[in-house]
Order: sequence, then C-alpha cells, then structure tokens
Amino acid sequence: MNTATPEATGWTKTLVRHPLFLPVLTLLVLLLVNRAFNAHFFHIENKDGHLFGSLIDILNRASPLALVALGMTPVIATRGVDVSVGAVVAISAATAAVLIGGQMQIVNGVEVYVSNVPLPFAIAGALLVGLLCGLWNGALVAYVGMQPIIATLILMVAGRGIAQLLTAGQIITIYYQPYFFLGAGFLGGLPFALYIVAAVGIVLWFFTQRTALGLFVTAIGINPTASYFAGIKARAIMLCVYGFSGLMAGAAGLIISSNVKSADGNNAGLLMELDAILAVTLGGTSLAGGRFSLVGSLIGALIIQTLTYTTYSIGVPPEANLVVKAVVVFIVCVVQSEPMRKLILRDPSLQGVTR
Amino acid sequence: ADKLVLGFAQVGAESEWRTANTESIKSSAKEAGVDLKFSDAQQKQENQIKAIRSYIAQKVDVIAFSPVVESGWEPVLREAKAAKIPVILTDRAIKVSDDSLYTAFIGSDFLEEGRRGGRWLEDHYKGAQGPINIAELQGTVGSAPAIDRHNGLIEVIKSDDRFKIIASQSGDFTRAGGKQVMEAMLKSYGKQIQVVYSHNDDMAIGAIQAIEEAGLKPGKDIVIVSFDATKGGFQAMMAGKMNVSVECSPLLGPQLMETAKLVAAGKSVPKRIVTKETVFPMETAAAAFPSRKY
Amino acid sequence: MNKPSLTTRLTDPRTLPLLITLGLFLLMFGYGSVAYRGFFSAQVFCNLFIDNAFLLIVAIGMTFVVISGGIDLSVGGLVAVTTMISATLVQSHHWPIWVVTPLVLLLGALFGGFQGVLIQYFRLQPFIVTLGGLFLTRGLCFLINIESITIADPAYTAVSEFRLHLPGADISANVLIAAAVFIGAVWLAQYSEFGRVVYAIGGSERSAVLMGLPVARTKVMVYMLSGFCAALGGVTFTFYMLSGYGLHAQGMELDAIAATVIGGTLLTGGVGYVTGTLFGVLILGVIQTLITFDGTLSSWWTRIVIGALLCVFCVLQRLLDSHASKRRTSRAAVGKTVAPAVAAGDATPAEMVAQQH
Amino acid sequence: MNAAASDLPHQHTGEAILHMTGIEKRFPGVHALKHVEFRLFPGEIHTLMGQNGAGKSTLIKVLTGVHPADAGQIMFAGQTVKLDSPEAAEAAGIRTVYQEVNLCPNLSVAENIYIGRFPRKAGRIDWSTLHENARTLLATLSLDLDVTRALDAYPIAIQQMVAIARALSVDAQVLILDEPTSSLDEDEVQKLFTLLRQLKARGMAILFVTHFLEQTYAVSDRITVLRNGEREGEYLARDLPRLTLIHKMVGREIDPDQLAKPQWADAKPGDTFIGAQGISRRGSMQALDLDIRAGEVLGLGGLLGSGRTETARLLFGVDKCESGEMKVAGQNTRFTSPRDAIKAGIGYCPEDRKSEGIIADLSVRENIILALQARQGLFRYLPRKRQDAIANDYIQHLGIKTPHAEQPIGLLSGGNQQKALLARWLATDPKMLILDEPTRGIDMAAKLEIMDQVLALCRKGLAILFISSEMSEVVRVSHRIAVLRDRHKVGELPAGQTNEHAVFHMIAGGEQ
Ligand SMILES: Nc1ncnc2c1ncn2[C@@H]1O[C@H](COP(=O)(O)OP(=O)(O)OP(=O)(O)O)[C@@H](O)[C@H]1O
Ligand SMILES: Nc1ncnc2c1ncn2[C@@H]1O[C@H](COP(=O)(O)OP(=O)(O)OP(=O)(O)O)[C@@H](O)[C@H]1O
Ligand SMILES: [Mg+2]
Ligand SMILES: [Mg+2]
Repeated sequence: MNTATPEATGWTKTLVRHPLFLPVLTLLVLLLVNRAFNAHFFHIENKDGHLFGSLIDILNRASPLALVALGMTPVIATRGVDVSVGAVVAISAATAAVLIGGQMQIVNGVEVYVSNVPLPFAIAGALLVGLLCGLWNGALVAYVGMQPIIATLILMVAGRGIAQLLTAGQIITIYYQPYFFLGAGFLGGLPFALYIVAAVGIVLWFFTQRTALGLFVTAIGINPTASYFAGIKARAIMLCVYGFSGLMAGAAGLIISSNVKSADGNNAGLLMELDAILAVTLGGTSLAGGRFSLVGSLIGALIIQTLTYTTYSIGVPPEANLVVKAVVVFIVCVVQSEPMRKLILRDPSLQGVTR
Repeated sequence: ADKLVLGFAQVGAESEWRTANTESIKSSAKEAGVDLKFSDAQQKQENQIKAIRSYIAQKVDVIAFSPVVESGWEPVLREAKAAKIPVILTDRAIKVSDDSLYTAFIGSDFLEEGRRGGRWLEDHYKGAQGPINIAELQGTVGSAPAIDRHNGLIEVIKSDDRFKIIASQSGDFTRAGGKQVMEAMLKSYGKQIQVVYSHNDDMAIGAIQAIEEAGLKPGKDIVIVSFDATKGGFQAMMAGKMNVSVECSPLLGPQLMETAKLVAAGKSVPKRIVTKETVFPMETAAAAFPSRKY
Repeated sequence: MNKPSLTTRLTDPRTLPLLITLGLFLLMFGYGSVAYRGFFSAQVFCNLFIDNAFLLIVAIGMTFVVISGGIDLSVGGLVAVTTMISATLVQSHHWPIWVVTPLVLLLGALFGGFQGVLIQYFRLQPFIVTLGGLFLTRGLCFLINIESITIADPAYTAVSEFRLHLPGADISANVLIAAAVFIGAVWLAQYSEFGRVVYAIGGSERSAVLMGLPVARTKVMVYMLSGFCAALGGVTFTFYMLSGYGLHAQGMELDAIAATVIGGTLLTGGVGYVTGTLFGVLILGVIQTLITFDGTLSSWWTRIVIGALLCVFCVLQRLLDSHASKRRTSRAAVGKTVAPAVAAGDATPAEMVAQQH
Repeated sequence: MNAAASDLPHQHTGEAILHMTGIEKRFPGVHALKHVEFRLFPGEIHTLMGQNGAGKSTLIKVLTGVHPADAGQIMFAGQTVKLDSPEAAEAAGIRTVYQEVNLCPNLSVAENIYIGRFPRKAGRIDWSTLHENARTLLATLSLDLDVTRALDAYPIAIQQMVAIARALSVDAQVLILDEPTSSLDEDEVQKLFTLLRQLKARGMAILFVTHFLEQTYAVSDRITVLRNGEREGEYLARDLPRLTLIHKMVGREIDPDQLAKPQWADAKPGDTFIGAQGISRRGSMQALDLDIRAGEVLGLGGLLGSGRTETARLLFGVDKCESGEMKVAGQNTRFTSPRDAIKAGIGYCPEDRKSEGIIADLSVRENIILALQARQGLFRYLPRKRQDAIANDYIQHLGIKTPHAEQPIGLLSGGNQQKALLARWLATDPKMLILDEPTRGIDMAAKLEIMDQVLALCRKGLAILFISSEMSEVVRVSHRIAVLRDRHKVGELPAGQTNEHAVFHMIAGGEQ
C-alpha cells in the first residue's frame, strides 16, 4: 500500500511520480536508439559559423511543431482543444506568400526578387491573420459557448479552403531572399527558428509563473462555472488562449513557408493539429483540462520530431513511419495511464524496472 | 446549335504544373466556345468518380479527366458508356480491361520522357568512370508518370552497368515531400549520391534546398535531372542548381478542345495523342525562359 | 396523464436540428433543381446514395461513438486498410469474396474493440487513442503495399457493377448495404437496450456506472461497432473503387464527423439520431453535386461551404440549448401531485406495475 | 475499534442479509474506513449516521462495488460475495440511490427508471409498456410527470424522486438510500417514508443515510454510527436517546437545543449595504424589493423552488436583472457578472458546491486564494509565501480538516469544502456574503460551526444573506427574514418577530 506522503518515500519514487519523468525517459530512449545506429548522432560540428549536426537538425525541424504545441497547451489546459491549427498554418503561410508575392521580375535580363509589401508588414500580416483565426475560435468557444472541438473543427474544415482561396488554388513560390531567414537562417551559429521558440517559451513561462494566468487557466479547465463565480474573467482568458494558439499557428506557418519557400494551401501544416495534440499529451497534459506543463509540451514536440528522424535514419522504410509513431503513441499513453501507473507503483517487484 | 458541354474532372492543384494545366484548359475552353464544367478532386479518386457520375447525370456531351491513379475506373466508365458519353483521358493513362471505355488519351508519353532523362544522363557521363549513383525521387506512388518515368530510366540505363539506383522513394510530387525525402537520403547516403533523378520540378526544388542545407552544391556536387520544365525549374536551371529538365507540357487545353469537338461530332480520332515536348538542359534555359508560359 | 403535443415534440431542442437538417437538404436540392439543367432527376438523387453509401455507413458508426461521448478518428484509415487487405487477398492470394469480406469485417471490429479496450480500461482519451489508430491503419496500408492494387476478381466486379433498376434510376449494391445498415442502426439506437445504454453513457458516464449499467462492455462495443462500420465502409469502398490503396478515403473521418454534427448529434454526447446522420451525409453529397453541376466553382468552396454549414448548425444548437435551459429554469414542467401514496395499498411499486401487465 | 459480534444488540433472530466485516478503505491522504463492521437484517430500516466525512457514502460505495475495498469481507445472503461493480450489485439484488442524484439527464424519465431492464416485446424495447409502467410507478410516489420528457426538464427535487422510483422499480432484497431527502420537502419525505415502511413490512432490508435526527427517529429500527471512518457502535433506535446519538457522532457534547435558540439579542445593524428596488428577471424572479444592512443577517424563507437561489443569483450578478434598480453602499449599480459583484465587495457560496463552488483538482490553498487573486487581476500575482500564509491562516481559523494545504479540495468532505469556500470569500475581505444552503448535507457539528462563523462575521460588520432549507437554522441566525413564495416576495418579518411559525404562516398567507 502506498498512501504515505511523497516526502516519506524514496527519491526514486518521487522521480518516477514526477509528471515529466515519462516524457523525458521516452526522449532519452529515442536519442539513445539513434546513437546506437549512428555513432555521429551526438556530434555537432561548426561549418562556417553554423552549427550542424543531428541534434541541431531535430531542434530546428521541431520548432514549428513546438510553437504550435506551446500554443495548444493552454488551450488544452482550459479543457479545450484547437484542431484548426493545421489549417491556420496554411492560411498564414498563404497570407505571407500573397503579401510577399509569388512573382519574380526580370530587370535588364537579371532576375530580381522583390516583395509586394515590406517584409515586416508581410510577417505582421501573417501573424495577424493567425491571431484573427484564433480569436474567431475563441469567440465561438467563449462567447457563443460552442464545444471547443466543434468550434475549431469549423475552421479546420473551412481553413484549407480559405487558404486556397487566398492563393487561388496555386502553390505560391516565394523568391524573396530575406524572407528565408525566418525558417532557414542562422543566428549565432544556431537556427533562427530556435530563437523564436525560446522567446515564446520565455514569454509563456513568465505569464504562467509570474502572473496568475497559470492558476486561472487551470481553474477554468477544471471547473469553468466555479471559476466564473470566483470572479475569474473566464471568457476573456479563453479568448486570449485561443487567440494565442492561432498566433502560434501563424508563426509556425511563417517558419514552414519560409523553410520550403512556398505556400501550399492543401499541404502546409497537414496533420499538424494531430501532432500538436499528441505532443501536448505526450508531455503529460491531460486532454481533460487542468494541470498543464509547457516543458512537457516542448519535450513532446521533440519526441515526435526525434521519432520521425529516427525512422528515417535507422532505415525503417518511410511507409512504416506512421506505424512506428502509432506504436509509440500507444505505448507512451498506456504507460502513462492511471491504471498502469498504479499497477507499476504498487507492485514493488516492478519498481526496479521503471527506475 | 447549343454550345458543346465538356465535363472535366481535374486531379487537384498539387503542383505548378497542374495549375498551368488547369489554366490552359479553362482558357482554351473559353476561346473554343466550349461550356466547361470543371471540378477539382483534391487528389481523391472518389471525388473524381463522383464528378464523372455527376457529369453523366448532367448529360454533358463529352467527359474528360486526368486520372489520379491508374486503376478503379471501370464501373463509372461503363456508366458513361451506357449513357453514350465519350470519355477523353488527359495527361495520365488508366488500366482498364476494355479499351473501348475511353475514346482517346491526350498526353505526354511519360515513358519517352523517362528515356529522354536517361539518355541525357548517358550523354552527360560519356566516358566517365562508374559507378554513378542515382537517387530517385518518385512521384505519387502508383501514378502513371511515376511509373513510366521510372521505367523509362531503367530501360536506358540497364544496359550500362555504371549507373546504379541506390535509393528510390516517393516525394508525392510536392516540394515539401521532395525536401524531406532528400534530407533522409542525404543522411543515409551522404556524398555517395551523384545524381538526383526527380520525377518533377517541385520535388527537385525541394531536394535542391535539402542539398544546400546539407552544405553541398546542387548542380555541381550533385547532378539534378528533373521533369516538367516549369518556371520554378527554369529558375533553378538559370541559377545553375538544376542540370536538366525534360519538358512535359501541361498546355493540352487546345488539343483537348479540338478532340472533344471531333468526338462529339462523331468523327474518329486517334486513340493516342501525344503532346509535343522537348528537353531543356541548363545551358539553354536562360534563352528559352522568356517564352515559357508555365 | 399529460402527453406532449406534436408541436412541443417538433420544437424539442433534441429534434429540431434534425428537422432543420432535413429542411436544409430539401432546400438545397430544390435550389439545384431550379438552377441547373438535369439536376432534378431520380438518378441525381440516387447518385447521392451511390456516391456516399460508404460515407453513410462510416458515419453511422461514428454517430454511436459520438453519442456515447467519444470520437473515432481512425475510421478513414480503417477504410483504407480494409480496401488494401481485401485487394491483396483477392488479387495476390485469390481468396474468394465470401471469405475476404467476413474476414475484414471481423478485423475491423477487432481493431475497434482494441481501441475501445484502451479507452475504457486504460482510461485513455478517445481522441488520442483513435488518432494513434489512424496512424497505425494508414501506416499498415503502406506496409502492405505502397501502390494501388486493382481488383479484377469477377465476383468483385460483378458486385461493383450490379445495378438495381428502379423506375427512373438505378442504385448500386452499396446502396442496398447502406440501407440495411441504416435500418439496423435505427433499430439498435431506438429499440435495443444497447442503444439506450449508449445514450445513457453519453448523458453521464458516471451516472450510468452507478445505475448499474454495463458501461465498460458497452463502450468497448461502441468502438467495435464503429470499427465494424468502418470496415464495412471499406468493403463498400472497395466495391466502389475496385481497388485497394493506402490513400483511399483520406480525411473521411472528418467528413463522417461533419455529417454527424450537421445531422444534429452533439459532440458532447448523449444526443443524436441516426436519421440525422443520414441527412448530414446527404447534405455533404448535395453540396458536392451542386458544385460539380455549377462547374465553375473551385473545389475549395466545398470546404468553405461545409465549414460555414457546420458553423451555422452549431450556433443554432447553442441557441436552442440556451433557449431550452431558460425554459427549464422557468419550471413549467413540475408535475402535480395526484392520488395519495396510501392508495397503493400494500403492494410494492414494482408489484403494482407487474399487476397491471 | 472493533466490537465483537456478540456486543451487537439483537432484535432479529434471523440471519443478517448483509454482513460486512473488517472493511478498510484508504484514499490518498485519507483513511476513510477503518476496519468497519456493518450488518443489515431483512425487514428493518437501518440508518447510518455520522458527521461529514465519517465514511458513510464510502461504506455504501464499497458495498456496491464503486470503490474496491482494500480489505474486508462482505457476506450477502449467507455467502461471501465479491461485488466489483454497481452492475454486479444490482444483479445481486441491491438497489442504491447514491448521495448525488445519479441519473442521465438526456434520457427520458421513463428510461431513467427502467434502463437496464426495459420491458421487451419481440426482442425490442416495448416503449408503450415502458411508459405505462413508469407512470404507474410514479403515481405511487404521487408524481404525475410526462415520462417521455428528458429528465433535465425537471428540477432537482423531482429528479431525486425519479432516482428513488428507479430503486423501487424492481423488488430488491436490499435498498440503499444515501441522503435521499436532502432536497425533498416535508411532504415528499412523508410519502417516501410511507413507502419505506411498506417495503420494510414486506421484508426488504433498507439502509438509509440522513443528517436529520427527526427523520432518523421517524423511520429507523436500528442505527449504526460512524465516526472518522470507524464504527462507533450499532444501536436499536428506541434504545438510543438523541443526545447520546449526537455525542456518539461528534465524540463530544453538543446540546441540540442550541440549534433552535435565536442568537440575535445583541444585533446592531449599520447602514444599508445593498438596496434592491423591484429587481426582476423573466422566468426567474418577479419584482423584488430587498435591503440588507451591514452587520445583520437577512434570512430568506421559502419552500423548495420559491426563488431563493434565483434571488441570490440576481444579487450576485450571475443572472442579469431585467428591470429594477440596485444601490450598493448608496451608489446606483448594475451587476452584469459575478466580477462586478465581487468588486463591490460581495461574496457568494453557491448552493451547488461541487459544480459551482470548488475547483476539485486544485489544492485547498489555491481554492482559498482564488477569488482574491481574481479580484487582484492577472498581473498582481500573490507571492507564494503570502498564499501559504492566507491558506494556513484560514485552515486553522475555520478548522478546515485537511492533511495539508496542498491537498486537492475535491478529496475533502462536504463540510470542509464548504468551510474552504467560506475562506475563499473571507480572504477577499468582503462587505457582504451570500450563503446559499451553506449547511446542506453537512452534519450537526459542522452546521453549528458554520452558523457560528456566520454570526461572528456579522458582528464584525458584514452584511449576510442567509439561505437554508432548514427553517430553524434561518430563524436561528437571521435578524430579519424575507419570505418568498412562487418567485416573489410575500413579506418580511422584522427583527424580534422571527420564528418558524411566523415564516410558515406568511408562506401560507395568500393561500386561502
Ligand atoms: N473518491 C475519493 N477520493 C479521495 N477521498 C475520498 C473520496 N471519496 C471520499 N473521500 C474521503 O473519504 C472520507 C469519507 O467520505 P464520505 O463521502 O464517505 O463521507 P460521508 O460520511 O458520506 O460524508 P457526507 O455526510 O458529507 O456525505 C472523507 O474524508 C472524504 O474526503
Ligand atoms: N431542471 C433544472 N435544471 C437545472 N437547474 C434547475 C432546474 N430546476 C431548478 N433549477 C435550479 O435550481 C435552483 C433552485 O431553484 P430556486 O432558486 O427556484 O429554489 P430555491 O428557493 O432556492 O429552493 P432550493 O434551493 O431549496 O431548491 C435554481 O437555481 C434553479 O435555477
Ligand atoms: Mg456522504
Ligand atoms: Mg436554492
């Protein structure tokens, strides 16, 4: 029987009980698997001032997903979900592409690449569109009172249509060089996208630790009515939370379109919503709302990206990629599940195994 | 008399090539005075089947479509035949047991395109030492261009044992797909790859990005052979990042309208109508670019 | 005894969305008939069924899951893997249709049951489990074969090309299968204990447990049912396409959910009708038909229109719901006291009921 | 604490139908049942008594398989059984009405009664028979409902009756009712008791839980008292004086007469804090005048559904007034949300603690500081030290029983949750408190504590609106009493003239 308080038990148990234990363990295992197949896996080299290496690569590739997952975390904590992020990624990418312009011009026989509008406007425009999409979701959830999954399903269904409407069904190629810095540039040796993730992470951390946002979001997630009665501006907070999720999807759309140098209304951010929800869940935040972990979501995003990387690099045929992902999802979820935790923690013979 | 009504079921808008194709069909229909019923299947075969069935219900004069995949068309084409509506395939062929299910097929000869790509490679590596390692970026699995461009290449290089295809994967004809697959290939094979044989320009452009990001020079360290000769492809060639693009013209609108009118009038047309195409190596790219329409 | 009048029945927030869906369908069909030549015909109407039979079957399974308060994202993948397994067994191993079909149906049900077990016994979120299911099934397709496999088996071709001639229109074998599924589902939802327990679970799972209902078993069975329906959807899809392919039925889970919601089923569970889902599917079908008949609208309008419809429907449901809860607080419904309890004499209530029948 | 079987009083000579021995149950941080023994004989009504959190509901849930027991044995009808789910318990012949109304709001009344054992015809549910049976059954409870309507169309009290009807719909060997009467009015309680006596006469064994002493003595043959998860003892009802029973429950001496004494001799109300003029809302409240002064308790008298909760919701801004005027501290005010009311210095403990009060998974600390933090806003986050100080202060001050301030509040018993809610509002330093049924489902001792707190706060100058279904409690703490009937105010009893009789008289006033 263990009913004793955490202080009374050994540090291993405290460790095992920590909500981040499993996500971190999963990530470590994946990294070690990679190391086993590729001796240079942890190797990072410096090529003309840029750091190269598998780890950097994973971090870089994971950054759009990490952004979306960070945006999704507070939404899920308020007992919501935002399934529209993939579509919002496409919309924001389309906006950016349309604003920057899909045409190359030939001046005196030399190609020059010009942007329709100054770059900052294009970026702001795309972010604004993302934010608006998020606010639309938030308004439906908080003020109309729709269930989050439906409210965001609307945009999920319509969003790719809207993105294609913006681009008139074309895949718009972007030729404007400075724009590529967002998704493929390096700053101080590291991919620029990492700085964006870090900045967002720090802002979020500040808001959840140094303000009451974390408390309010958690309270709303657990009992919206009671939170409203306690005087929390539940609706305004929900609106902001969805708006933020949209904004993050917009940012991810920018990074993605800058990375592939085009905007494809049909395929940009495809299945991103599922990956993001998965990342948040793998990070230990329950879809039922309440307590959440930002670090967990980041780790979740890394797990997903590492997994993709692993399947490519250890020579699993890409067809099997999805199967591997599914199996990992099942295993992590089952191990994380309440009944399983109980089983593992209760049976002393198993404790050695989980440590 | 009434205008000719043509129902056209397009695959989708998955690449620049496809949008040029759509544009050509729409504008030539306008010019030819054809009432065009256009639908876009978003890359889903069931949507195409639905659209064709709806054209049958609408009693259009001619149905044309560009099949997503080769198989599975028999039941609905039989319905069209029963309704006595002639069917024209464009761009991609289908597999049916009964050839009379469609009247004509207008489109590129992908097999020939594949051969052209192969021949260009042989030319390029004349006198060079083997082995020459090729990484192939395939189109959508099961689609005719993917199958034929692959087979065309094999046909040419099988007699030459210097050439070896060391990796072959589908990038789904998309830019993102090409980039992702190329990254994976570079990870597993690295500098062994000498040639990238990409089934279309979009994937090739994705691959070029991946190669650059890996610190290599596309067009020099790795030779890039591609298909379609789209604007994007031309730009890559002019920038010296792509070596050759085998043309595959999407501008089959006029030919389609012409054929449709003949078919509707009950005249006989050749079963196979091949579009006129050529090969653009990077050296000729800059000269040809201004006259390109797609 | 007070019996509700027809009007209260019809304006009940639980049935009204169904009526609106029906009305909307008629409106759209009517619009098409007026606006486009050849639209108003029995065949166009029957084509809605021919072209959406598989979606209807899948959406019916989804309806049960949603009523139980869950969601099943794996159905699209399951349809694809069913076409794939069928095609492989038929083409490469020459198994006969009457062996393949039951086998894939069984596999579908088992897979659904597996998801149900994870959801019920490991307390995992349906969203996550079935998302994993989606990945798994799609992945399995490509493990089996990355190319599309054409079925040339005469039995499949025969079923595929079978047409029942009705006056003015033909219908396919798929339509007959879907009709049977529909009737079975209505029966299951309205006249079987299982169906009512599904509604109870959707209304309040905790209460259902405390009421001593077989919640665990029913929940697993709901996912089995959905898996079965998805597999059956896959079988009909195979007849429809005569091929197996890993990319078949992409995004069908979304269409199924959209059809369910447009049909008036609440995603929170507990409320919904199979008939509503039928009309939800028909509305999706009619939108597509309208767009092809028009022939100038780009396909992305389909998505935008469906999204807008979803939006309108959900706002409507919200309005009805808040209207209803206002009515609730006005307590119009509190019953009046009748005969005193003593009148029951010595018999227990249960016996009294028994005596009367 | 484990009395040997021979110590138990005997009246029935037959075998116990149910005998639970050595039952152990722990929840995280709580030892809910400590080696409990309990037995139930056919043909008796056996009342389980104990304070909040004593373990009554837990014992029942262990019996019916909602929670697995950690240890212990259950003998049912002479055999050791393992009931691992409510389903199994139902199948064995144990019918239970749980403490919270546990039915499905979306199903019809008839379905709620019969689901799990629908009448069938030709393999399908026979709807007409079902509805007929349901109507007949409800008639025995003197209810005439439209059985085809969804359950949530009916108020809580009716739902409670439907839950009871469900338990009666099949002849069981054992019937368990966990606080079935807490939302019923006197009339309904009497009807229920008549039925219970009939069932008892037919040899059914009935386990009954209530906090009301009157009810306990009205129907019980035997009483088992639980305290702190231990069985204090089993007694024949007629052999157990009330005072002794209370002593056994609380473990110390309480004078039940204390409950009845008005406490308002020394009241010195100040200025009017809130003055409402003709506030109303369609479908909820007819025009109502009300004023509450600082340093007084205004009681709301009325029967079930008379509109007391609605009044509270209007005053707190949960429901918006559609007409009328409201002055708070002399200023014209309009509340459009609870936030406005909180800013004006009002706090509200809602009637439905679980769904409107507590945030179950948050800790006691977080629950206590929540309203204060919400008022302070997002950015002026209370430092953790300050939070701890506030929480521990109130835990001590109000005597909230919890292992530590970080315990999730959902794991506390009802009374302690209520105290924590009180603490939540006190932390905001309010000028007025609205307490809707703060004593519902709470044991005697906790009731007294809460009422004492109310009085103490009032002396400190708070204005208090006090609502309770227990008229005696209202009379005890209130200075004045406003009486409601059918959603409008019928009158007011001024200070010094408050007594139960007067309240009832006023409620009945317009009748003849
Ligand atoms: N599911 C649970 N998880 C954790 N603790 C619980 C749970 N259920 C009850 N408890 C705790 O067990 C103890 C006994 O609670 P129980 O509900 O049995 O009391 P009770 O006698 O029914 O009280 P009341 O009169 O308030 O209904 C309390 O301390 C309560 O906090
Ligand atoms: N069917 C129902 N569904 C939801 N809430 C209901 C229902 N019926 C009544 N209520 C709510 O229950 C509460 C009690 O009603 P009301 O305020 O009229 O009575 P009251 O005088 O406070 O009596 P009591 O609190 O004893 O029930 C109200 O908030 C009312 O809105
Ligand atoms: Mg209790
Ligand atoms: Mg009340």
